[in-house]
Amino acid sequence: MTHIISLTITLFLLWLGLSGHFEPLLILIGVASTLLVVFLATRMEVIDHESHPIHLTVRLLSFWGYLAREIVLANIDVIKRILTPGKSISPQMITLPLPQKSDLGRVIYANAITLTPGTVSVQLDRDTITVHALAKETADALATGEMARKVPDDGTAAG
Amino acid sequence: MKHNLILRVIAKLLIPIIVLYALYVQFHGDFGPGGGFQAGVIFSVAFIFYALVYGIETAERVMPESVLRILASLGVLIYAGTGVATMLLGGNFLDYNVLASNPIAGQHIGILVIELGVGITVSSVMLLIFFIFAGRARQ
Amino acid sequence: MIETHTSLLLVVIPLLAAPVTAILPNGRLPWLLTLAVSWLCFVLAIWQFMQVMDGSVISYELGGWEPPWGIEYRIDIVNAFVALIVAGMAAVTLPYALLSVEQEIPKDRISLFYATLLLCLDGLLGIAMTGDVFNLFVFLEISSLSSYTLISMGRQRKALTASYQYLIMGTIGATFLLIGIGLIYSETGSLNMVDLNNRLPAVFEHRTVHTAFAFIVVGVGLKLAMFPLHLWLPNAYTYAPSAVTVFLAATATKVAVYVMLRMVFNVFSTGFAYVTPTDDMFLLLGVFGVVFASISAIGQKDAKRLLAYSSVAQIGYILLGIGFASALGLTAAVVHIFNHALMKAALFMAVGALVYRIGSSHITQIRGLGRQMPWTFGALVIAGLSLIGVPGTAGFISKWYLVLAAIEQQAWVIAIVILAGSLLAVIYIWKLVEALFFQPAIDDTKSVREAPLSLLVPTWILVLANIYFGLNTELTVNAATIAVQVLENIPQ
Amino acid sequence: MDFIFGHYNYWIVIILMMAGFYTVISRGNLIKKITGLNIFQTSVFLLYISIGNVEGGTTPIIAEGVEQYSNPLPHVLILTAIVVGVATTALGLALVVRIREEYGTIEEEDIHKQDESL
Amino acid sequence: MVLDILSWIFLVAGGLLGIIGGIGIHRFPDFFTRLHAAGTTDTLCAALILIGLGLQSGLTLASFKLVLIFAFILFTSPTASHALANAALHGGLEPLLDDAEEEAGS
Amino acid sequence: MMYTAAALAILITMGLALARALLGPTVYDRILSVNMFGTKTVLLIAVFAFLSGQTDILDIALVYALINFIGVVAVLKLIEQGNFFTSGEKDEREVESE
Amino acid sequence: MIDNLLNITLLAFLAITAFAIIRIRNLFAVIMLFGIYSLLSAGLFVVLDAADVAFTEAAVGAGISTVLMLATLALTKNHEEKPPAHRPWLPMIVVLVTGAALVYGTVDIPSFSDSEAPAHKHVAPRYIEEGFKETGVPNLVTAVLASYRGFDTLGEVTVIFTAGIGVLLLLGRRRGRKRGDEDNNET
Repeated sequence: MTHIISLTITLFLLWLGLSGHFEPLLILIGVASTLLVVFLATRMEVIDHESHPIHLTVRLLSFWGYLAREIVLANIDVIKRILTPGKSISPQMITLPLPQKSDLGRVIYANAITLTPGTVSVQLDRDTITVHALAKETADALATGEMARKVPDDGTAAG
Repeated sequence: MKHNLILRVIAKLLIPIIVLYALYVQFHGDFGPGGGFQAGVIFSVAFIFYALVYGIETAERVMPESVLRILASLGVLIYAGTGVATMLLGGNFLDYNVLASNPIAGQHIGILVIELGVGITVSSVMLLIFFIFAGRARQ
Repeated sequence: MIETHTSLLLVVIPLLAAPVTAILPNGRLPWLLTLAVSWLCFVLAIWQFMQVMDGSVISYELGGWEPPWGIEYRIDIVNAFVALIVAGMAAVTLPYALLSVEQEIPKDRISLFYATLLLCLDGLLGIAMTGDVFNLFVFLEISSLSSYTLISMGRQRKALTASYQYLIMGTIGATFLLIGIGLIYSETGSLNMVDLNNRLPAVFEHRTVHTAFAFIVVGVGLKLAMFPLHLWLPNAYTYAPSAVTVFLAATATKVAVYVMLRMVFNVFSTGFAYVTPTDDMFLLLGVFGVVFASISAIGQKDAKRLLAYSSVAQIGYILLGIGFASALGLTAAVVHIFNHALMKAALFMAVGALVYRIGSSHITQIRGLGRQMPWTFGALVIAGLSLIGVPGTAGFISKWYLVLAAIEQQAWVIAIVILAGSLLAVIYIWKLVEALFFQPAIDDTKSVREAPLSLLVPTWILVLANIYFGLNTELTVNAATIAVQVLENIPQ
Repeated sequence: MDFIFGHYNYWIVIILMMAGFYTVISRGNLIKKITGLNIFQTSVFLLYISIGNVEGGTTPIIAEGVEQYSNPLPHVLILTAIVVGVATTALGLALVVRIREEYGTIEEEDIHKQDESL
Repeated sequence: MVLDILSWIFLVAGGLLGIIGGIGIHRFPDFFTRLHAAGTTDTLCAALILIGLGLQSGLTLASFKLVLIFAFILFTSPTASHALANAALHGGLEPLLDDAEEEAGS
Repeated sequence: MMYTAAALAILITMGLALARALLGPTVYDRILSVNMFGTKTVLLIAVFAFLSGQTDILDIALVYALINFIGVVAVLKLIEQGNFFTSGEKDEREVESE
Repeated sequence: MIDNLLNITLLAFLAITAFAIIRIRNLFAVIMLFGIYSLLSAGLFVVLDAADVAFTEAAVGAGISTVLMLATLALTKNHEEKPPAHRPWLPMIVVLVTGAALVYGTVDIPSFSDSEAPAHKHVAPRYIEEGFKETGVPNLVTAVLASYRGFDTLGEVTVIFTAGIGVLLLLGRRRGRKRGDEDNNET
C-alpha cells in the first residue's frame, strides 16, 4: 500500500513537472490520469519494492554519487584506448560472484557495470555475473569487488 | 530468465512513467506538440513493452482483446458522436462553438473530447494489432 | 434539420453504424443493421438527388468553418448522381449478401465483415460528396483499405495474393494522388476544389502544375483500372466473395471515374485539360482498353474473371467518352457509369448465384446449369445483352451516345472500335451462354436447383432496371446532360 | 547554383521517391515491397513538410516574441497521411502473414509458380 | 558569462566524446568491444551535452525535461546494452578474447 | 554558436554510427548502431530545441528516450526466442539467431 | 545557417539509408536500417519546424512500425530475400519516367523555405493569425487538425479503425477456414 501511495505522489509530481500548466482543469485531468496509471499499474502488478524502492532512497543517492565518478574515470580510460594507436585493448570475459541478495540489488549492480564503459555485464545468473571487459586492467579493477560492496541492496527480499 | 531479470525490473520502473507520459501528451496537445494519435501510440507501446517482458498472455489478462475491440469502436463513436451532438445543438457537424456558451470554451471542450476519441481508438487498435500478430505464433 | 444535413448524414450514418456493427454478436443482426443503413442512405441519396436535380448546389460547411479554411461538402448533380449509384447499389446488394455471405465468410467473422462493408460504403460516399481534395484522399483510403480486406476474404488462397497486389497498386495510386495534391497545393495554397479551380488558371503555365496533373491522372487511373494500370482488377474481382465483387464492381471503379472527371474538369478545368495532349491520351488508352480487355475476356475460363476483364473494357468506353472532350462524349461517359453499374452488378449477381449453388464459377463447372437455374440464366442473358448494347437495354443508350460523339468528331476509327468492342462482347457473353445452356451438365451438378429467392430478387430488380433505363432514357440522359454542364462549367 | 540549392530538399525527395518506388515494383519479396512503400510514402511526407517550411519560421505553436511561423497546414495533412501509412502497413503485413501461411513463402516468384502449377 | 563558458566546455566536451565514441565503433575489432565504445557515447557524452544545455536554461520546465531525458537514457541505455550483449552471446557470437598467455606472446 | 558546435559533433557521430550500421557485419553491430543512433537523435533534438529556442520540442526527445529502446528489446526478444509470444520466464532454450 | 547544414546532412544520410535498404537482402538488417530511416526523418521534421509530425514519426517509427515488421518476420521465417531472377528493366524505366516527371515539375516549384510562396499566402495566414483567437488553442497544428479540418481527422481515425478490423478479419484468433494445412503448425 505504501508503494501505491508513493507511486501516486511521484507520478503526480511528474505530471506537474511535465505539464507546467496549473489551471484547475489540467490539474484535475492530472489527478485523473495519475489514478488511471496507478490503476493500470496495479492490474499489471508492477508496483512493488523493486519498481519503487523508497526504502533505499538515501543509499541510492550516495551510490549515484560514487557511480558518477566511476563513469567519468572509465570514460576517460576508454577514450584513451580508442585514441591510442595500435593495439590498446585486451578483451576479457570474467565471471564474478554476485553478492547481492535481492533482485533489485543485482540489477543495479549489473546496470552499474554496464554504465561504466569498459565493462559490460553479459549474463546474470543466480549467484554469478559474467562481464565482458575491454582490457585486463578494467577487469581486474572490477574483480576487487569495490563496486559490488557499494551497491545498495535490499537484504530482506531474497530474489 | 537470464536477461529478463534486468528487463523485468526496468519495465516495472518505466511502464507507469510511459503510460503517464502518454496521458500527458494526450492532454497537452493543445499547448505543445502531441495529441490523441501520438498519445495513443505511446500508450500502446507501454503495453507492448509489458507484453514483451511479461508475455502476451499476461498482457492480455490486463487488457483483454474483447475490451480492446469495444474500446476501438468507442473511440470512433466518441468522435462522430461529438459531431452528432453539435448537430443536435443546432450547429454544423463538428462545429464545436455550440457546445458551450461561448465559442472558445466550446472549441476547448470539443477538441478535448475528440482528441480523447482519437487516443482511445488509436491505442486500442495498435495494441489489438500487436496482440493479433504476436499471438499468431501460438497456432 | 434533416434537410440541411442530408448530405452529411449520408456519410455519417454508415460511419456511426460501422463501429456499432463491429461489436455486435455474429449472426443476422449485423446484416440487418447494415441493410437498414444502406436503405436509409439510399432514401437520403434520392432525396439529395431531387434537391439538386435542377442544377442547384448544396454547400455544407463542416465544423462551421467557411471554405477554403474548413472542409466543404459541395453537392451538385454530379456528386448526387454518383452518391445515388453507390447508395442504390449498396441497397440492392445487401439483401443479396445475406445468404452469399453466410456461405462464404466464417461464422465468427460476420459482424466484422459487415462493419468493413459499411466502412467501404462510407468511404465511397465520402469521396462522392466532398469538395476538398485532401478529404477526398482520406476517404479514398478508407474505401481502399476496406476493399483490400473484403477482397482478401475470398475462399481461395489466391484471394490473398489478389488483395496484396491490389494493396500495393492501390497504395501507389493513392501516393501518386497525394504527390499531385501536394504539388498543386504548393502552387496555389488551397485544397478546396472550387477555390483551386479559381486559382489554378493563373499558374497553368507552370510545369509544377503539369506534373501535378500527370500524377493525379495516373494515381486515379490506378484506382479506376485505366488500361495499362488495370492489372489488379481481374484477380481482385475473381477471388473476392461474390457479394463483394458485386458491390465493388458496381461502385468502386465508378467512384474512381467520378474522381477523374472531377479532377480533370472541375479542379483543373476544361481549358487546362485539353491544352495538354490529355484528350488524345484518354482516347488512346480507351481504345486499347476496349480492344485488349475484350480479347482477354474471350480467353478466360472463369466466368467471374471474364466479367472482370469486361469491366476493364467498359472503363475503356468511359475513357473514350471523356477523351472526346465534347458534351456528347461526356454525356455518354456519365450515362455509361450508371448503366455499367446496373448491368455489371446484375451479371456478377447471376454468376454469384451460380457460385452459391456449386461453389465455383469455372466455365467447365457451370456447364448446363442454365436449364436447372432458368431464372438466374435469364438474368444473365438479359444483362449480357445490355452489356453488348442491344437496343431496348440500358447498355444501348450509352453506346449510342458514344457512337454519336465519335461521328460528331468524325473519329471513324473509334466508332469502329466501339462497334468491334460490342462484337467481342457478343463472343464472350455467348461463351457463357453456350456453356450454361448448350452443354450438358457435369455429373456433380445434376441435382442443382434454382438459386434461392433472396438472391434472385435483387438480381432481377437490376435486370428490370436495365430494361427500364433502356426504354425510358429521359431520366438518365437528362441528369447526365445537366451533369455535363456542371463539369464543363457552363453557366445555366 | 542558387537554383540547385534552393531546391535541395526537393531533389533528395525525388531521389527517395524513386528509390522507394523502385523497391516496390522491382522486388519480389513481399516484406521488402512494404518497406519500399514506406520509403515512398515517407518521401511524400518530406515533400509536404518542405513545402510548408518558411525561412526563419518556427514551429507553429503560438509563443511570445515569434513573428514568423511555419505553415501548419502541410503538417496537419501529413499527420493524417502518416496515420494512413501505418494503417496500410499493418494491413499489408497481415496479408503477408496470411500469404505465408497459405503458400509457405513470401517470394512473389514462388507464389506464381504455385498458382500456375494448380 | 561564467555559465556560458561552462556550457561551451560541456557541450564541446560532450560533442568530442561522441565523435571519439563514433571512431571507437570503427576502430575496435569485434562487436563486444564496440559495445564499450558505444557505451561512452551513451553515458558521459549525453550527460555532458544535457548538462551544457541545462546550464543555459536555468531552473525551468526545460531543465526538468532535460533531467528526465537524462534519467531515461541512464535507465534504458545499460539495459539495452546488456540485453544486446546477452543476446549476442547466446546467438553464438564468439567474443574476441585476449587471453593472458597469448598477450604475453604478442 | 555553442549549440552549432554541439550539433555538428552529433551529426558527425551520427554519420559514424550510420556507417557502422551499413557495414554490419553482424546483425548485433547493426542493432548497436541503431541504439546509438537513437541516443544521438535524442541529443540532436535536444540541442536543436535550444538552438531554435523552442523548448516544446524537448517532448520529442523525451519520447525517444522513453520508447526507442523498446524496439531494441523487441529485436532481441525475437532473435532469442523466435517469436513474441513466449513470456520468457520459463524459457531457457535458444532459437538460433538469423 | 546551421539549420540548412542540418537539413542537408540529414537528407544525405536519409538517401544513403534508403539505398542501403534497397541493396541489403537480410530482412533483419533492413528492418534495423528502417529504424534509422525513421529516426532520421523524425530529426528532419524537427529541423523543418514540424514538431507534431516529428512527434508522430517518433512514436510510430520507434514504437509500432519496427515491432510490427519484426512480428511479421517472426511469423514468416524467411529472413533472407531472394535475389531477383532477371534484371528488372521495366521497373527501372517506370521509375526513371516518374523521376523525370518530378524533376520537370520541381523546376517551377517555389524555392525551399521561400516565405512568398503561394502555399503560405492563401489559406495558411488565416490559421496563423486567427487560429488562436478562434479556437483558443496555441498549437496551431492541433487547432487546424481538430477544428478547421476536424473532419479529416475523423476520417483518419476511421482509417485506423478500418485497419484494426481488417487485421482482425485476416488474422483473428479462431481459424474459421481451412485451406491447405501444409504450414499451419508453426510455433
